[in-house]
Parts: sequence; structure tokens; C-alpha cells
Amino acid sequence: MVPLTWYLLVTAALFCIGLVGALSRRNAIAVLMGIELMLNAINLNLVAFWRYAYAARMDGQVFAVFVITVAAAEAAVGLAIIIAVYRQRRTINVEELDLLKG
Amino acid sequence: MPSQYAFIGVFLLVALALPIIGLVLAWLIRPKKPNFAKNATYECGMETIGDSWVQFKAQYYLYALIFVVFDVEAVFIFPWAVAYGKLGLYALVEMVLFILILLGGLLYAWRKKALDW
Amino acid sequence: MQQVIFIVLSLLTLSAAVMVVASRSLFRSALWLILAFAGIAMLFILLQAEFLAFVHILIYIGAIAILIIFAIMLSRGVMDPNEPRFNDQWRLVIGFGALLFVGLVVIMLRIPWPVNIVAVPADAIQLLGADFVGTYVIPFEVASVLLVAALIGAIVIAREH
Amino acid sequence: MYYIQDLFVNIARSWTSWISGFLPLWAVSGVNYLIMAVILVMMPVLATLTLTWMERKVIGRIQNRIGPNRVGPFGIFQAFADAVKMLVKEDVIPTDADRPVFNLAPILIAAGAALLWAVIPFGRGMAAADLNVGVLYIIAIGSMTMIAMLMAGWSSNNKYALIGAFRAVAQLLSYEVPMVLSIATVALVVGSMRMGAVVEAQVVPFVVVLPATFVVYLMAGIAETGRSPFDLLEAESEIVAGYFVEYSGLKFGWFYIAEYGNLFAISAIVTTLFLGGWRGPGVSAVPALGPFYFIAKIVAVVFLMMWIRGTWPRVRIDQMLGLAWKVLVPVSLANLLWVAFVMKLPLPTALQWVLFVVGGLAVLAVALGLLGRAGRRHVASKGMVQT
Repeated sequence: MVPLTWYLLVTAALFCIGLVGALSRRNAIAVLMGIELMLNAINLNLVAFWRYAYAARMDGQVFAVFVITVAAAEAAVGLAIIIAVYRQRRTINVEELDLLKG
Repeated sequence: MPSQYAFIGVFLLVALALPIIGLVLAWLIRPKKPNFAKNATYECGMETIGDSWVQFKAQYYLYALIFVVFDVEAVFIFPWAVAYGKLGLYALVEMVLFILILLGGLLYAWRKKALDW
Repeated sequence: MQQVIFIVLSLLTLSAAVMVVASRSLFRSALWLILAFAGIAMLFILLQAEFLAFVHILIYIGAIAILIIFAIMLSRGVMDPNEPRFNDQWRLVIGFGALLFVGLVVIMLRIPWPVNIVAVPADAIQLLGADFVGTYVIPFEVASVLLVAALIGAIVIAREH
Repeated sequence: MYYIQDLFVNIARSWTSWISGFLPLWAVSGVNYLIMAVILVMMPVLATLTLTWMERKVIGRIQNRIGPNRVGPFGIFQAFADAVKMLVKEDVIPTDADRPVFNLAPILIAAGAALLWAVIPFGRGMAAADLNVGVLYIIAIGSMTMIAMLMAGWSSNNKYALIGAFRAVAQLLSYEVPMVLSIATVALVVGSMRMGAVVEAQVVPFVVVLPATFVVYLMAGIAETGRSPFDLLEAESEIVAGYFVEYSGLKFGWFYIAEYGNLFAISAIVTTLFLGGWRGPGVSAVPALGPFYFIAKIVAVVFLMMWIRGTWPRVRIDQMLGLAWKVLVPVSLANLLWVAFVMKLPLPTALQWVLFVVGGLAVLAVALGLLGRAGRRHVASKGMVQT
């Protein structure tokens, strides 16, 4: 079987790639995609720990399902906001969205 | 279980390979005579105006949205359905509550005309 | 054998993730994202979490990715493809990301993770279902409320007036 | 005699024991997987070759024509002639298309149509991989098809293709919800998501036990395959031909094959979930009969779908999406809850199943009644004359 640290390495890398995407892209949808990658990394981490330490019970998978649920709700509302912003301002460039600066 | 997924893996590769083989075969035997008019976008026989981007109705997004919510709901229903025979009456009550809350969401979407085209 | 499959799948996932961030076209980014999701689902199967693997495909590829593609289509034409896709601080961010990765790896290798490999129960899905309405019944009902709240909120926000 | 009784399983056994004589264990399973995969991957192609001919003949008879009768006896080689035509056609790629994505879309859609067959049991113990999450696998493969459609529509750089892809996906999304809910109802009654277990549980076929579920699933299945009366995605008069307008040659061919492959696969799933799969008279004594019953039932379902196509007019897009969300979803949810409720009543299983039937029929009757009332009100409000 693959050692646990391999999985942890992959999830750490995936999380960092997602973070870079979320912080460096200018398009709001691309930022959201970066966040989805980060959530995926966390989920993979959860399941890896479940398999390697607590496989007799299902708690790890239960948590993973809840993470997926929250991710789905987040994506739905986030994209709805992006669409609404696009309709109002005709742009979804996060650098130009500075309404609160006044 | 691992052997089943080993088969699924092999099957996935074969299923992707067959169309590729077919396309390569067709590529070898078919004629190739492209010209400008042939490669133009197939619309009404006229020159295409603008990019292919058209403004889409947000309605499409609303359907996808409601779908996401019900898809996640299904994820909870399936393990419940499989385990149901071994669970007590509380499983029924809790699922009824779960579905009623979601039906409230569907009703809201219905009233707000989010389900109308 | 498992090691080889693991390496192939994780390389696939990670390179797809890099392409999500680096791709110039937003639609291509979304397609790479789908490939990354598929890679993670296959890693779930390697971890013997088969239910979760298909749930992952169902929700992430079948629902969230489609939502993202719809949103890309609805907001098309606003971003000029020739404009830079990264903001000004992207070098800084990459440095920060690399630093974080190194930090995580160092921490990870230091901690002796408690490893206790047992067989996955044969009726894993039944146990999962029992957990939803048993131990985790409050989060289960809250999940339903959360979904409805997201639905109502998103409809209010996205509806054309 | 025993060998003949369970012919297919025994052939597989003899073959495996023969090759294990000179091959190591991992190579034996590798070779076996490869053979099974190659057989199953041909299913969509086979379905296209036979079902196109059948469809032309059936639709022809319904429309008082003869159908194809030139190529071979009764025109049975028509499909082969078409296949050759597909193969030698020139491939046209529009100038501004996104080439890699454009080429990948038909490959993915054809693979999706084939992959469905992995979990379908052809007979007792004759599923290639009888996964514990079999029904989820089927739903998950469906999402791959949606992605391929969006890829095709987007990469063609054509307004009609893009609109067609969006419509197709909106339709698939909407009908996936009632489809998933009716599958969940079956899983609830069976207590498993394994396709093999679903067949074993059908002492009485579920088409009788769960009538509402069957009706919902059949409608959703027809919508998922994009066939008339739900063939809006390729409504010729509105959006040319849907998301694959720009495709030609074999790339179009793969879309076509995927369409018929999906029709065949959906019929196989209907058969497995509701018509008792390979079950039939005498099958417990002679298991080799199973696959024949199975294929016969599939052909019957396909015929039913063709009959529907030949008889009903196309619905409008608002009617179609409204039907999914306002009728089928509530019906399947009500039915699911009724089944769950009855299963908790302290009654013998046979009586519970009778109550399933009663509840299912009642749900259908209520839905039809409400639908009729809404229709009459609509007609009255539009001031149309009722005939």
C-alpha cells in the first residue's frame, strides 16, 4: 500500500496550487476554481486520514460528504453573485470590483 | 472490490481507445480538401456576424442551480435508502423532515417563477 | 502496482490543477478542473472510498463544473483574452505558495502520524447511511437547511428583474 | 448437459482455466479484462448497426411506408452502407474551432455510451463489474456525457451549436433529478445499489410493484437520450441539429453511435431496474437462458420508445422543463416517501408490495388529475375553444 505521507504530499501540493490560483487570477470565476481545488485537497486529505487511521468507522467519509455539500452551496451562491455583478458592472475582474472603496 | 475497479480502469482505457482508433482509421482513408467556404461556420449561408458568443438567459443558470441542490440531496438519500431496512422509525421521520425542507426550496423556486422558461 | 497507479493519478491531478491556474482560456481552465476532479475521484477509489468517489464525480463534475461552465458562458466576452490573466502580485503569490508548500511538507514529515490500517467494512455504505440519521443527524438536517438557503439566496441574486 | 445449462459462465470458466495453464495470475485477469472490455465497448456500435435499421423499419411502418429495402434482404445492410459512408466522408473543422477540444468531445461521448455497460448484468453472475455502487456509477457516467456536449458546443464556435449544447444540458440536468429519485426508490426497496441485487430482488418485476417510479424513469430516460417527444436539442427547424452541427464524417458518426448506444443502454437499465433483467420462466434451472430473456426485454423497451417517437408530437422547451420540475420531481418524491412509509409498517412483504402498487397508482392519478385541471384552466384563460 502507498504510504500515508505520499497522499499528504499530493494534497499539500494541490492546496498550494489552488491557493496560488485563488490569489493570482484576475477573473472572479478563476478565483472560484482555485478555491474548489483547495476544497478538493482538503477532502482528499480527510479521506486519506480516514483510510489510514480510522477505516473501521465512517466518520471521515461523513465529513467528506458534508464538505462536498458546503462546496456545492458555496459554488452556487458564489457564481450567482458573480453573474449578478456581471449584470450590474459588465465586468468580473476582481481588481475592478471596488464598490466598497467608495 | 479492487479487481472490479481494475476492470473499470481497463475498460475506461479501451473505451477511450476505440473512438480514437476509429478516427485515426478514418483520417487515413478519407479525402482532405479543405477550402475557406467549407470551413466557415455553418449558419444561414451568410457570413457569420460577430463572435459566436450570444447573451444567454440567466434561466439556464437557475436550472443548473436547482439541479445542484437536488443532486446533493440525492447523495444523502442513497446511503439512507441502502441502510433503511436496518434502521428504526426515526430514519423515516428524519428523512421526511429533510425532504420537506428541500420541497420548501422547490416551492419557493416555483413561486418565484424560477422554474418557468 | 498500487504505487505506480498512485503516482500516475497524482501526477495527472496535479498537472491538471496547474493547468487550471495557468490556462489562458477560462473554458479550458474549467475543463482542466474537471480532469483534476476525475483524478481525485480515482484516488478515492484507490483509498477504497468507492461511494465517495462516485459522489465526487456526481457533485463536482456533474453539478459544480457544469455550474461553472454556465457562469463562464453567461459572463462571456468581458475578459479580453489578450489581457493578462494574472494580477500584479502573481510572482509574490507563487513565492508564498511555494513557501507554504515547503512549510507543510516539513511539518508533515516531522509529525509521526498514527497509522492504523484496518479493512474497510464490507457494508460501508450502510454504515454511512446509518451515521447520517444517527450520530450526525443534526448536521444532516442542517445540510438540508443550508442547501435551501443557498437555493433561495442564489435565486434572489441571479434572477433577472 | 450441465455445461449447456450455464453455457456462458462455463465457457468463461473453461477459457480461464485453459489460459491459466501457461500464464501467470495477473496476466490471466489482465487478458480477461481486456476481452470483456473489448466485447462491451462494441455494444454501442452493435446497437447502432441494428437499432438504426429497426428504427427505420418501425417508424416506416408507423408512417405507412416500407422503410429501407434496397441494401440486402429487407434492407438489413443499410446500416453497414451508412457506416462505410461515415468512414470515408471528408472531415470538416470550422476555421475558428478550438481543435483539441473539438476532437476530444466525440471521443468522450462515445466512451461514455460504452462505459455504462460495465455494471449491467446480462445473466446471473454475468456483470463485468457488479459494483456495490452500481446505480451511482450509471448516474456518474451520465455527467461525463453532459461535459462532452458542452465541449462540443463550445469548441465549434457556432451560435447554434452553443445554444444546442446549453439546451441539451438544461434538459439532461432537469431530467436527471427525477431519474435519480426513481433509482433511489428502487434502491430503497432492494436495500442495495448493486445492479445484480436489484435483479435478484425482483420476484415480481418492479414495473408492477412500483408503477409510478417506472413511468417517471421511462420519461426521464427518453428525455436523457434526447428522443422524440423530447428531442428539442436537435429540433431541426429551430437550431439546425443541436450541439454537433459542425461535426462531419466519423466524428459525427461517434455522436450518432453514442445516441443509439445510449438508447440501448437506457433500455438495458430500464430492463434491469424494472423488468426483472435476465429473469424469466425456467431461468433458475437453465441460467444460460438469462441473456436471451434480457436481450428480448431490451428490444421490447426499444420498440416501445420507437413507438412513442412515431406517435407523439414534440413538446415545447418550457413544457418539457416544466414537466420535469413541476410534475416528475414531486411525483417521485411523494412516491419515495410513500414507499419508505410503507416499509416501516409492520406488515408482511407481500402486503407491503401491494401497498406500493396502490400508492404508486394513486400518486400517478393525482398527478394526472392536477395536470388535467391545470391544462383546462390554461385553455380557458387563453380563450381557446375546447373540443
